[in-house]
Amino acid sequence: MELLPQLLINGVIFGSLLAIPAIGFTAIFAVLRFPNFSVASHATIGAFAGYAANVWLGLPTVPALLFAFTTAAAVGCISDEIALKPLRPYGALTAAIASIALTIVLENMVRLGFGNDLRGYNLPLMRDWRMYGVRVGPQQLQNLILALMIMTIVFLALKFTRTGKAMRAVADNPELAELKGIDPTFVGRLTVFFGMGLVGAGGMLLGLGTSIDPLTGFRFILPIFAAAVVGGLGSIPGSVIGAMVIGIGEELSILVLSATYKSAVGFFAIVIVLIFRPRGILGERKF
Amino acid sequence: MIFSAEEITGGYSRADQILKGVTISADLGETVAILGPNGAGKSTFLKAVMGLLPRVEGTIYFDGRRIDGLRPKQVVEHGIGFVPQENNVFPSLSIHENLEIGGYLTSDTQRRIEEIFDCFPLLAKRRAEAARALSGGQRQILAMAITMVHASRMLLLDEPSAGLAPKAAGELFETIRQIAGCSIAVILVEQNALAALKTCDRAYILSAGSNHITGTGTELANDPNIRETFLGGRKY
Amino acid sequence: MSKLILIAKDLYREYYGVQALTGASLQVEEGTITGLIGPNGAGKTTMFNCLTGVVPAEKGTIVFNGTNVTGWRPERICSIGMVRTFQIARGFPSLTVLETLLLHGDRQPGESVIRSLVSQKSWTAREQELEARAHKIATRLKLDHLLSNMSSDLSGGQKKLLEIGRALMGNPKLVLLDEPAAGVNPTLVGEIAERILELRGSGINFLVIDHDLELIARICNVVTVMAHGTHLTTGSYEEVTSDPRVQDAYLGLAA
Amino acid sequence: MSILNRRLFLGASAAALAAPSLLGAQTMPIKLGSLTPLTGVGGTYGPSMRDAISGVINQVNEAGGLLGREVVLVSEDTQTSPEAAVRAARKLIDVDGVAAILGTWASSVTTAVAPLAWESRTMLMCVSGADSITQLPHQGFICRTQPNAELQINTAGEFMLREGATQLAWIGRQTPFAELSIHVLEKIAAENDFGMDSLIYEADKTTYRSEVDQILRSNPDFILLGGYAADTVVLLRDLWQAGYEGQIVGPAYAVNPSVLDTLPKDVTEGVFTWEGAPAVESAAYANVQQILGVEDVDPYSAQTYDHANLSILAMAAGEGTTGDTIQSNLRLISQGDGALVDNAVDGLAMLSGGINYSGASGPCDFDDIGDIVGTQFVFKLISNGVASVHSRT
Amino acid sequence: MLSYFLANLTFAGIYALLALGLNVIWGMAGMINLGLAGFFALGAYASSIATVYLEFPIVLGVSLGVMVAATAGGVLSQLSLNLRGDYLAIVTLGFGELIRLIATNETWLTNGSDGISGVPGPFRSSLTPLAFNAVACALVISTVLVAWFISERIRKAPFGRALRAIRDDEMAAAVAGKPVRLYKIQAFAIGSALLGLAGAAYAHFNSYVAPDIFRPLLTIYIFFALTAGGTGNTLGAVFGAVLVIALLEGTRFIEPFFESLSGVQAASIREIVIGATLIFVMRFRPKGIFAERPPRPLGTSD
Repeated sequence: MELLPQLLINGVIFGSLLAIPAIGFTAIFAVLRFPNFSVASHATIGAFAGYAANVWLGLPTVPALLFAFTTAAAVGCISDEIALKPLRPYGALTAAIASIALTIVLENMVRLGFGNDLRGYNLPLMRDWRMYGVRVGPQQLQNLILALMIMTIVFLALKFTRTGKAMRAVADNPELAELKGIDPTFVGRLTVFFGMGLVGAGGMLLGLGTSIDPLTGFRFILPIFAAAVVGGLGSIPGSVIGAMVIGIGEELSILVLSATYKSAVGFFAIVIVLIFRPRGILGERKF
Repeated sequence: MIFSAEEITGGYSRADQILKGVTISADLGETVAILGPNGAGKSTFLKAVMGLLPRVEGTIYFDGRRIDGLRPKQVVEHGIGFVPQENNVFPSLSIHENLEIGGYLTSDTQRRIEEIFDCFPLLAKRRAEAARALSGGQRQILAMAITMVHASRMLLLDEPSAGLAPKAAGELFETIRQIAGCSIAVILVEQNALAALKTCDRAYILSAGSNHITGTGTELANDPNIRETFLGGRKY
Repeated sequence: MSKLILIAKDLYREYYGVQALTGASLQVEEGTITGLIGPNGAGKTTMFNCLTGVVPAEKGTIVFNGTNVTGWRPERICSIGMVRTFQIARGFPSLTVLETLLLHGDRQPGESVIRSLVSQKSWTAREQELEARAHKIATRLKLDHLLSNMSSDLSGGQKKLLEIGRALMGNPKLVLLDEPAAGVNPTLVGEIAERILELRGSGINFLVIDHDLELIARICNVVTVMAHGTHLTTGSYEEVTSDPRVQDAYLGLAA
Repeated sequence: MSILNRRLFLGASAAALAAPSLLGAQTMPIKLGSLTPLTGVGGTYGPSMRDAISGVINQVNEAGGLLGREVVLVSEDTQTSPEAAVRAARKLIDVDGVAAILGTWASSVTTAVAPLAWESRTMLMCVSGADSITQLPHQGFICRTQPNAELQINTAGEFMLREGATQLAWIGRQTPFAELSIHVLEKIAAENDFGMDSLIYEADKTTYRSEVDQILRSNPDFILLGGYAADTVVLLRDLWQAGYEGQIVGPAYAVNPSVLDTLPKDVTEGVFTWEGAPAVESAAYANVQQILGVEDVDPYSAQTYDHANLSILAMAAGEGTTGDTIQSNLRLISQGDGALVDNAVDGLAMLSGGINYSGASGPCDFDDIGDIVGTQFVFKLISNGVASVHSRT
Repeated sequence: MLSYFLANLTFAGIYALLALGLNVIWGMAGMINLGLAGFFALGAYASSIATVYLEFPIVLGVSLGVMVAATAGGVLSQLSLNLRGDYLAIVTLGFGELIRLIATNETWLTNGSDGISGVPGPFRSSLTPLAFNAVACALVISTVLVAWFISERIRKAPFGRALRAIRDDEMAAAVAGKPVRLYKIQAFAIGSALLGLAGAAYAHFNSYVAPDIFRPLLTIYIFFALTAGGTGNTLGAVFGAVLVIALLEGTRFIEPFFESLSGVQAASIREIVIGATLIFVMRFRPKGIFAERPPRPLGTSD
């Protein structure tokens, strides 16, 4: 039990990293009304774009992160326009399944270009700080701060900017939004841009602590989806809470069960949450 | 006449032409009712005006300019607003935010919102609450208020009284009369024919996608033949 | 006083954070059409939901045709003869009109997994009976030319008629109609009223929610008024509409 | 099934098998199959394994081919999935009619493909370490160049003893060797009165911070890693960040050059690796270096280089082009008193005098069930991001 | 070549069984099941354990596999009755992963990641590989025919109609007197039984089961098959399965056209082609190649 505070901190750090792509996934779900599983490949694309910026161009973390954001956002928009948009009228599941096919295509495009080798960012690594018997990594802390900053920006933008409000309006009632002069196609594109951008940035943040390969994004898709569902699909604060539940839940699971069942415990958490709140913690409130 | 639609035909798909030649006009400060049996194309006509139908033929003039073939956004920019029958508010946005979205394309949104809050103290009082907290009648009022933020010249209402209790419906028609008083053209589609005829200046009765009878509200309300055929031969 | 077919007593139910029913009571007499009116938000639809088991009441009892059905699941309540329609016609988009009617038939051996797998013979006879009945009902409701259309392709008024049709397929004792006239043009409302009166003649009881007072006045023997989640008054149409409380809360005549 | 039908099937099968061999015995190229993981979890390893095989075949063809015929590589991807691998293997066996399938990596893939191989009398050479593989009833159609798990772990355990360990720990992912590894280390610890702690983690996680916290509670001074490259990268980072000061030893396939490249030098400083000693000094090793164009050859690529050489030489020795030829001549050319050769081109030239192939991964001698024997191990110490030889067994 | 063809026809048959199972659960009753691989694994493991460790005859093993999968399906759907759409998706997805984790870690039962080898195939020891493939192919195809028959029976019976009604609108179906929970559990169990049957067939054909076989990619392929073929359509399910196998296998033969590329690049191009083809099929036949149509009425009067 002396591990408890440490595990909590580990969980919060993991959860906050998970929250970024989960927000992107949720925003796209809220506005376009389908689970876009191609977040897996976009996280990978973001991670590789960040890698290219960092290792090839020698950029530090934050500019590399912006590069990751932009690249994933652009790829997201283009691939959505070509592959998914024409299928959306045929229902959420058709679009969702097409997005899995899209993931296979994009992941292998990354593989085609970069091969399967593991790659690491060119960033100095520091030992963890120890305080009061718990340890926190400076890098993890930096990632946590970046994640919190991104989240704050997202919330402020949604709450106070004209475009943010337009996004929420489309998420809430797309037909009515159109009647108020909001172009839902434009808002859809914008959401894909920012959503996939966040996913890409999240992919890079997650990759910073590990190494990246074409499967990087695929490893996150289950926790991302789980976080979005636990929080309440379509609710952005919910996705952050969901990410925390999954992050902390997985880390704490080590106290009770063999570490080999880590993700299973995450799923037990989901089942328990859903038994008591069948529509997720915050319910399906949009934003 | 600031608004005139001539011989409108169209529908949701090529095979399904609901409108087969509808002609309707309206002027500022006037309330016009569109009545008729189910499937006559009343609501479809409103959607045609708003640019929500894929194919529309015929001409629509507003303030001397053609607005047929425009996208909804461009129609809204002419100061025209549409209140759908259902799902006409943004439930998870606050009332204030609902009105802000109403003024998405309007320049002096904040001023107009304050004016509307003056008109509807109920909304002003609950401006921070989410719209889903409102009751059915209040929601209809909000829906009209949202539209009024940008619809400075013409308001299209699709069955505003549907599902409302007589008292709430009465209040609603009162509001509509007030709105028309501020030199806005109001076109409303109604099932509640008698109440609509009492409220409106002129009325059109559509049948099977084209004009059937036109006249003033009182004329039509008092014509026994019309009562018999179109209003179900009923009296209050 | 003749036999009471439905007795609902002191129902409580919260709905989306709002206390929709606060001790509401209701009775339906055998051989009548009972109207249920009241302002928006009075809890009328929630009352229907509780009666049919869709949203179980938190407190209170419901006795239908002598059986205590409190807490029963919707399909069980339906199976003993209380069926309902919905305010916004809830169609089954992937069922044809005929299938929608057949679906609502009572006693369907073909819905048993074993029978549907093992022996087609065991259910075809019943299916044919139901088909014949569906044709009859469709003809009566003037939907017979639409039987092979998808139910989602019907117009609003036709959907309302189909709602009534499907309520009849189950050989009900009591039909709960939720706003049968809403969104229907006056001519068709007249027709719907005729059908309802006709059906009462054949021994079916009705409980009707509607804001169309003309319709209520025309078909209902008894009218119950609800307000704020509870029972306000009951009586004949004239009695309740002349009640000042009803005028104030519902009709808006007092102002 | 009636006798008639059965005869029909047998007849059809005989015809199907006979037709191509009669038709093209003299002109058709000889096909070898490579079945490595090009995508999926094993994707880090598969591509260079395949390239090593392809390099050998090119060299043989340039030197005039095998038995006067061209050798062709047919390469398929296991996708690191037994399900996909089985379909790929069937294609190699039934469509291409390869004599041997080389380079299966994951133990589950090898086990899945194995029955197809022995039933169709196709040789299967793998780099999988699970002990159970060679215990299958494979009639000599399986051999592996990877030392079996028990041997590997024992060697590593003894190494830790020599380096002065007193408190052992094993941390790795769930593989066919995980429990065996723990079992072997526990035995060693018990014999020497050491402490020993172990933790099996779930693969494909992005952080192992909590797992590291857990395993460090027993204050180990020597940790043995049991993962593959993708998770080992994460784990090494997390161990370093947690301030772990003790020693680490990891399998060379997990702490491979790409991992060293990926991680900051501080993190891998002082980490030991061990592997079945590739003959680094040998010409074979230099040959692989040249084929792949890399300085450090990973143990798997070295092994598949040997797979290709062994199967080509065995076919030449038996003057046949089938799996049977390889099966019955493998040991003839890989062990014994013949002249030592380190590549197929030389071996083909010297074949008549008897040869003993010794390749890039070691001497390549096999026991009766196809396990490699006499493997020498080499331990390397990583310093400044480069692994250099520390000791050998 | 013939042997390869027969083997792939067998795989296509196994995929078709999976697609038919999914069609009952998702196509007919509208419940998303992303845990296909888990039910497939249950059938495969149950039958393997029974025939290898307990030395049951194959028929008994297969029946056990079917029963275990059906029971698990029934229990899982019972537990998640209140969940709809995407929420059910994540629970079933989790279930699939849980089964794989159990198969990996509970070595005493499943032999861990080593897997269970030597699962007996019908007459395998006395036949040549080609003849065995032919036998297996014939057996699997007849099983598919049985599963087809079952699916069509369900679809045409009032039970199938009730399932479609539940898929469209649960509440309205309940008010129509349908025991929604019971029907959903039954549909899930029947579908899971088919999934388990596919798993058992796979185990006995392949003679080996291991956790790695049951990765989520398999589930994805089956969803591709059903979506491309036509959700809710029995013929579509089978056709889609054949299409997916044809695509998976057919793309092997494009590699020679990319001579200059490395193995990884060729492999990735192959997967790009697979993914892109599916997107194209969906783009041009969004409701599947064979769209769902309501069954014809028995017809007393028309």
